[in-house]
Amino acid sequence: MPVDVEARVISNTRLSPDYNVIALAAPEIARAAAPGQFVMVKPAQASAPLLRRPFSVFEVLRTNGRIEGLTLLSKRIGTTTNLLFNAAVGDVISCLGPLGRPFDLIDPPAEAWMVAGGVGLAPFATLAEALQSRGINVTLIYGARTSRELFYLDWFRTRGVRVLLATEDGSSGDRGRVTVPLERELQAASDRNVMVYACGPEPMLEAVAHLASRYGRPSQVSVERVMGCGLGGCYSCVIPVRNDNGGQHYVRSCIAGPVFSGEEIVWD
Amino acid sequence: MPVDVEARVISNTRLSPDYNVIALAAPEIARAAAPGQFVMVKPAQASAPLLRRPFSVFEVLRTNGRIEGLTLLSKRIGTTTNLLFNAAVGDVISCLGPLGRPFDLIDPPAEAWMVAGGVGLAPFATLAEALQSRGINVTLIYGARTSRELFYLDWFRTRGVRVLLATEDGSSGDRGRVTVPLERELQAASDRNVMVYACGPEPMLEAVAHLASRYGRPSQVSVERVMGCGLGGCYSCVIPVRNDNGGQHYVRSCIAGPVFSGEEIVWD
Amino acid sequence: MGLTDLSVKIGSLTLANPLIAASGCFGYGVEYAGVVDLSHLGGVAVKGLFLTERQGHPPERIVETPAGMLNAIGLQGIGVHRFIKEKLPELRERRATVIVNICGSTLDEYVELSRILSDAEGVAAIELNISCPNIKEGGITFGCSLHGTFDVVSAVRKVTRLPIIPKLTPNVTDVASFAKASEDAGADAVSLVNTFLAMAIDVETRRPKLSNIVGGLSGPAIRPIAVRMVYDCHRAVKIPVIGMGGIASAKDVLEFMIAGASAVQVGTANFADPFIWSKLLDGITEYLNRHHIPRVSDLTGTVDTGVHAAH
Amino acid sequence: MGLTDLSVKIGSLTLANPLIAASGCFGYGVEYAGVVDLSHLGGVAVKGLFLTERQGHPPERIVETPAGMLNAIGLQGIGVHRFIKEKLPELRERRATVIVNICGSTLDEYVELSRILSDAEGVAAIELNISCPNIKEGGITFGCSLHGTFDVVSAVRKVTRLPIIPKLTPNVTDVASFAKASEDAGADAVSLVNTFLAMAIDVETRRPKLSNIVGGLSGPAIRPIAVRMVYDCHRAVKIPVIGMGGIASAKDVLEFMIAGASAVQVGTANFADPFIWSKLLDGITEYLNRHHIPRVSDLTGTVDTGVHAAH
Ligand SMILES: Cc1cc2nc3c(=O)[nH]c(=O)nc-3n(C[C@H](O)[C@H](O)[C@H](O)COP(=O)(O)OP(=O)(O)OC[C@H]3O[C@@H](n4cnc5c(N)ncnc54)[C@H](O)[C@@H]3O)c2cc1C
Ligand SMILES: Cc1cc2nc3c(=O)[nH]c(=O)nc-3n(C[C@H](O)[C@H](O)[C@H](O)COP(=O)(O)OP(=O)(O)OC[C@H]3O[C@@H](n4cnc5c(N)ncnc54)[C@H](O)[C@@H]3O)c2cc1C
Ligand SMILES: Cc1cc2nc3c(=O)[nH]c(=O)nc-3n(C[C@H](O)[C@H](O)[C@H](O)COP(=O)(O)O)c2cc1C
Ligand SMILES: Cc1cc2nc3c(=O)[nH]c(=O)nc-3n(C[C@H](O)[C@H](O)[C@H](O)COP(=O)(O)O)c2cc1C
Ligand code: FES
Ligand code: FES
Repeated sequence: MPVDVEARVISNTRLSPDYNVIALAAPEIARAAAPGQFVMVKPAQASAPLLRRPFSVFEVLRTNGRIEGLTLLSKRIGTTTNLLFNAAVGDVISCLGPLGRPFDLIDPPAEAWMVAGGVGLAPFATLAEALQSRGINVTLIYGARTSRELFYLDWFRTRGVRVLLATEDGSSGDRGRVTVPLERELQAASDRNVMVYACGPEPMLEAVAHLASRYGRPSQVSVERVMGCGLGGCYSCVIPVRNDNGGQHYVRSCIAGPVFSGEEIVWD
Repeated sequence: MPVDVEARVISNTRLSPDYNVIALAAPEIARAAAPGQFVMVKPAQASAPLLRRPFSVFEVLRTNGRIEGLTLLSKRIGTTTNLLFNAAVGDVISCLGPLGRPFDLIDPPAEAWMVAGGVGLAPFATLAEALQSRGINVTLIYGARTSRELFYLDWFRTRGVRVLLATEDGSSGDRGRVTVPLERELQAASDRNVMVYACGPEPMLEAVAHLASRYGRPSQVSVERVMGCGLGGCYSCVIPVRNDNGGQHYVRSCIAGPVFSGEEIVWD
Repeated sequence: MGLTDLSVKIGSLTLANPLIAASGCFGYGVEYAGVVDLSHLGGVAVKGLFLTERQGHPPERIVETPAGMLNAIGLQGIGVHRFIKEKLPELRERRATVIVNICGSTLDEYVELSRILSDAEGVAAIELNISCPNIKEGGITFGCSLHGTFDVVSAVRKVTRLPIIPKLTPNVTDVASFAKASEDAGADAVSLVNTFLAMAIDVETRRPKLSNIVGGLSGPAIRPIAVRMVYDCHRAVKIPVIGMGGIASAKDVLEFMIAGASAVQVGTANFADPFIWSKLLDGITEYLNRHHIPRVSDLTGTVDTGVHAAH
Repeated sequence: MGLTDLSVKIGSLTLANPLIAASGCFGYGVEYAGVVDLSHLGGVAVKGLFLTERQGHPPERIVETPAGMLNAIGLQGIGVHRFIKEKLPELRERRATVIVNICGSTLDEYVELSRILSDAEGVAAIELNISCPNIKEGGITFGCSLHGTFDVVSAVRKVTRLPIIPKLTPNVTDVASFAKASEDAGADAVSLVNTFLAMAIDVETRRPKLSNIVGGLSGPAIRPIAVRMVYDCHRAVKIPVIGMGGIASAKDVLEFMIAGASAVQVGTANFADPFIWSKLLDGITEYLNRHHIPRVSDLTGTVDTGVHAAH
């Protein structure tokens, strides 16, 4: 059951000229959210934009074990993300959630590789925690344009997540896309039981899903479609998936997803 | 020549749950403004409202004689006035001005009576200063619903302005409208040369204009019409004035006014 | 408070209150069962249905515009048969007042759809979508022709006793004449407005922002036009007018009713706030109490143009 | 930067750039001489003129709506004779490219106005306002009838060599057919859109917010509809299309041109920002440079719908 919370901004940390992490007092949502789920947000005071925008739950905030809220990792690209970037402590953000189908969690001895492109890092903080609490070995394969756009590395490392990096300019880790370290790992780990989780731009997801299936590994990808409602009401967020009969049809990624099996999706 | 200034909020003082005085760093406008002129404002960040709103220049801000900006006295009634009420120091307010026809200043030995209803006080701070610098005796006749909505009394008194009050609930000055003290003064001052200046709700302006002309006194009233542009472009702000031939026609109060002779206007 | 009567009548149908979820903006209703008690709504107009399943248009299907949005969903849907089998039972169970929005490529399809729905249990009314601007075959040819409108309504009238509500397009010169044609053909009510045919272009790529090139504009942006059209239609016909277009607050509901609507639909605003319904009901009730108006239906068409007409 | 060619052609008329101040939103032009160098504008469309003076409607004449505004000014104006005597000399002196927007109650009035203006010095073009939604006699009867449009344009064509630009109303089913009728009758260009007939009601008093009951909707709210109409008209006619409706940024200007406009007009946005013109020009120039487009006129109608049509 999603709820709508008029959440106060607890803190807003700028990570770069475009990225910020905003903490919101929405404990009801934080408590109920499973890794991979999202919230639909709208700055309460602003009359524009008209529609909410989807954001993954990044972290669940705890003080002395009590859940206080959640954070969003946001990259500035337009109206809402600019408002989030500039939000002040105390501002109110309407926050509807949790929404969508979360990641399927695996069981040991399988291990988890989380492949993140850019702001696609967002769902993996909570996923890492959930997997680790089941005793899963977790690797983060994380790419960005440059090392200055790689965030929260220590967060993952101190929690024992193995971190592999790729940057397009070679300033950290492999030069190139995230598929470079991913393929190397897939080649090296042919004997291990691996679930590939991915979140990032769609071309990346497609490449990751193809690589995974080429190496016989299952994958779960979290897609980002333009969403009008997040609840299955508008049919804006559709993505083509395979039919049983070999054809394809559109499903609403807000309720059938945002997480899909990589094999399910019909890539362009 | 009006200019458009992206003015930073220097301070914002709440006078009551509905009234505030906001100081804006628009020295270009403050320098050029004559008493009775107005500015068209729009909070820069907000996408709504679409149109600017007119506000009288309330005070001219000086530090060591240097003009630093201006203030607006605002009463909350809708979108823009709410944004002004809640504006934070450092916010940007687009401020276009100075606009409109100012009050005609009189010469001694005439004296000036400024009649203000509610937020209609706004143009009279600068008018009082301008008149006093010409050696004019100034009286403020000021009415509101209750004494809690009478502001800046000390400001006027310390400058030697005689202040007469009226409140609807009788909590300060005369019980009733501002016309009560005004009429008493008009009766008492039959031998003196007086210009009546007025600003406030239109029924008040009408009553004041009628009283003044009944007692043979000239009046100048500042009217408040809904304004779309403030520059004569839209023809929204019209008010009927008398023709030479006894008829009437609409004039644009943003450029022919907002100050008119009380005799000119055709009251409803 | 409890004494306020929020019920309204649409022909033989009584709605618990004037608030209907607009077609295409509320899925098949069941999607919202987790956030709204469907029986608390005046009605639920489900997503437009054809006889058979439809894929709809490829993404992008929506784009936000100033105080509005464009959509070109292309009526993706499961078809009337699956609807009756898969969705209607749950809607019935949740005691929703179900208004089925139907679309056809031909007059016969509207007739066939209406016949099928008349035999289904739990359908309260049929809304004839002759106004979808996004697909050529979505009845817009009927909706833009007075004869077409008259013909499709008359033909459906012959096969069903369910209330029929033609949904009118605003993309015409004189919408009131379409309301009149609907009334003459036996409609129980008319609903309006559907969306305005519109377009947005990405100037960097010079491509339309919607895959379908054009789409339908909805949301607060269109409200003043929609209110005017409801006002026009209310004066032209005796049957009830169901108003919509940009309703986002109780004040907006009241504005439409005062202009002439007997009930209203809410579309786009539900996307931004799925919990809007109780807020709207509270606002309406507060207004009625404050103005000592016992029945919300007393508001319909009470706009006071008298003093102004004198000018 | 200096190599960018911003000029556009409207029939025989060359404008310095595609930006025209929209009629009714810029007074008679002279009001803005203090804030804008009028010779820097592509053109100035002056407030709609009748043969004689007009009072217009009583206040309230405007009301703001979501991302838009309604107006019912009622064409208050000084009449063509006073305009020529009192305003045109100053416009001439300031080297404004003057487009005179004219309104008549009868076909003969349009003809008479055009004849008078043809003899006046300093008029660059005539815009035929056959689309004002706010007054019964404002030519809207011509603007909503294909015959009416054809007749008034043909009649004016006979008496003037000035470029004639019928201004079309969006309140019709198929605006492109009106563009075609205008072209067939000899128009040099068409301009669109005028405002959408709309209404707002104060729910507390239940009175219309405008004294005239209904008014015309303008501003960003209508932009997507206007862009679509410009797109439709551009494909229907060979004469230039002048686009407008909610333009408030350089991006919006470009969107209209890419959709099919040869020039644009800016109305409502000028109220909010009278200094908008140089910002628009800067933005257009920046875009053209970034995309290596030498002439702004190269943009007209270049919307790329190809890939999408493939679906
Ligand atoms: C399930 C889900 C989870 C997401 N999680 C996050 C997250 O954790 N952090 C984050 O920063 N972003 C996330 N996104 C993307 C985020 O929703 C968009 O960045 C946001 O909608 C942009 O809104 P805006 O108002 O800032 O931009 P707008 O002003 O709406 O748009 C700016 C431009 O970006 C395009 N655009 C709009 N939406 C998207 C989109 N979904 N993807 C790509 N381009 C788009 C528009 O077409 C437009 O051209 C997620 C998206 C989905 C669907
Ligand atoms: C020349 C001039 C000088 C002014 N000086 C001041 C001033 O110094 N301080 C101040 O507080 N106000 C002043 N006003 C009034 C001020 O412009 C309005 O209060 C303001 O436009 C309201 O804007 P809003 O967005 O807050 O309200 P909106 O949301 O626009 O409107 C709220 C309601 O108020 C009504 N309304 C809108 N404009 C006016 C108006 N001008 N008068 C009465 N009702 C209106 C609307 O119809 C609406 O119902 C002045 C007006 C004029 C014309
Ligand atoms: C995404 C979307 C899908 C729609 N689908 C339909 C539909 O299937 N059938 C229909 O009659 N109207 C459809 N409409 C139109 C709405 O029912 C409504 O008429 C319109 O959106 C105006 O109301 P609003 O401004 O409250 O949204 C749709 C609107 C939107 C925004
Ligand atoms: C206050 C106002 C007055 C107008 N007066 C006229 C007019 O006299 N003649 C005319 O053809 N159009 C008139 N219009 C319509 C505009 O010229 C323009 O077509 C319309 O406003 C859409 O453009 P915009 O959204 O940029 O304002 C008027 C519009 C407004 C807002
Ligand atoms: S976002 Fe509305 S259906 Fe998915
Ligand atoms: S406010 Fe526009 S003409 Fe006066």
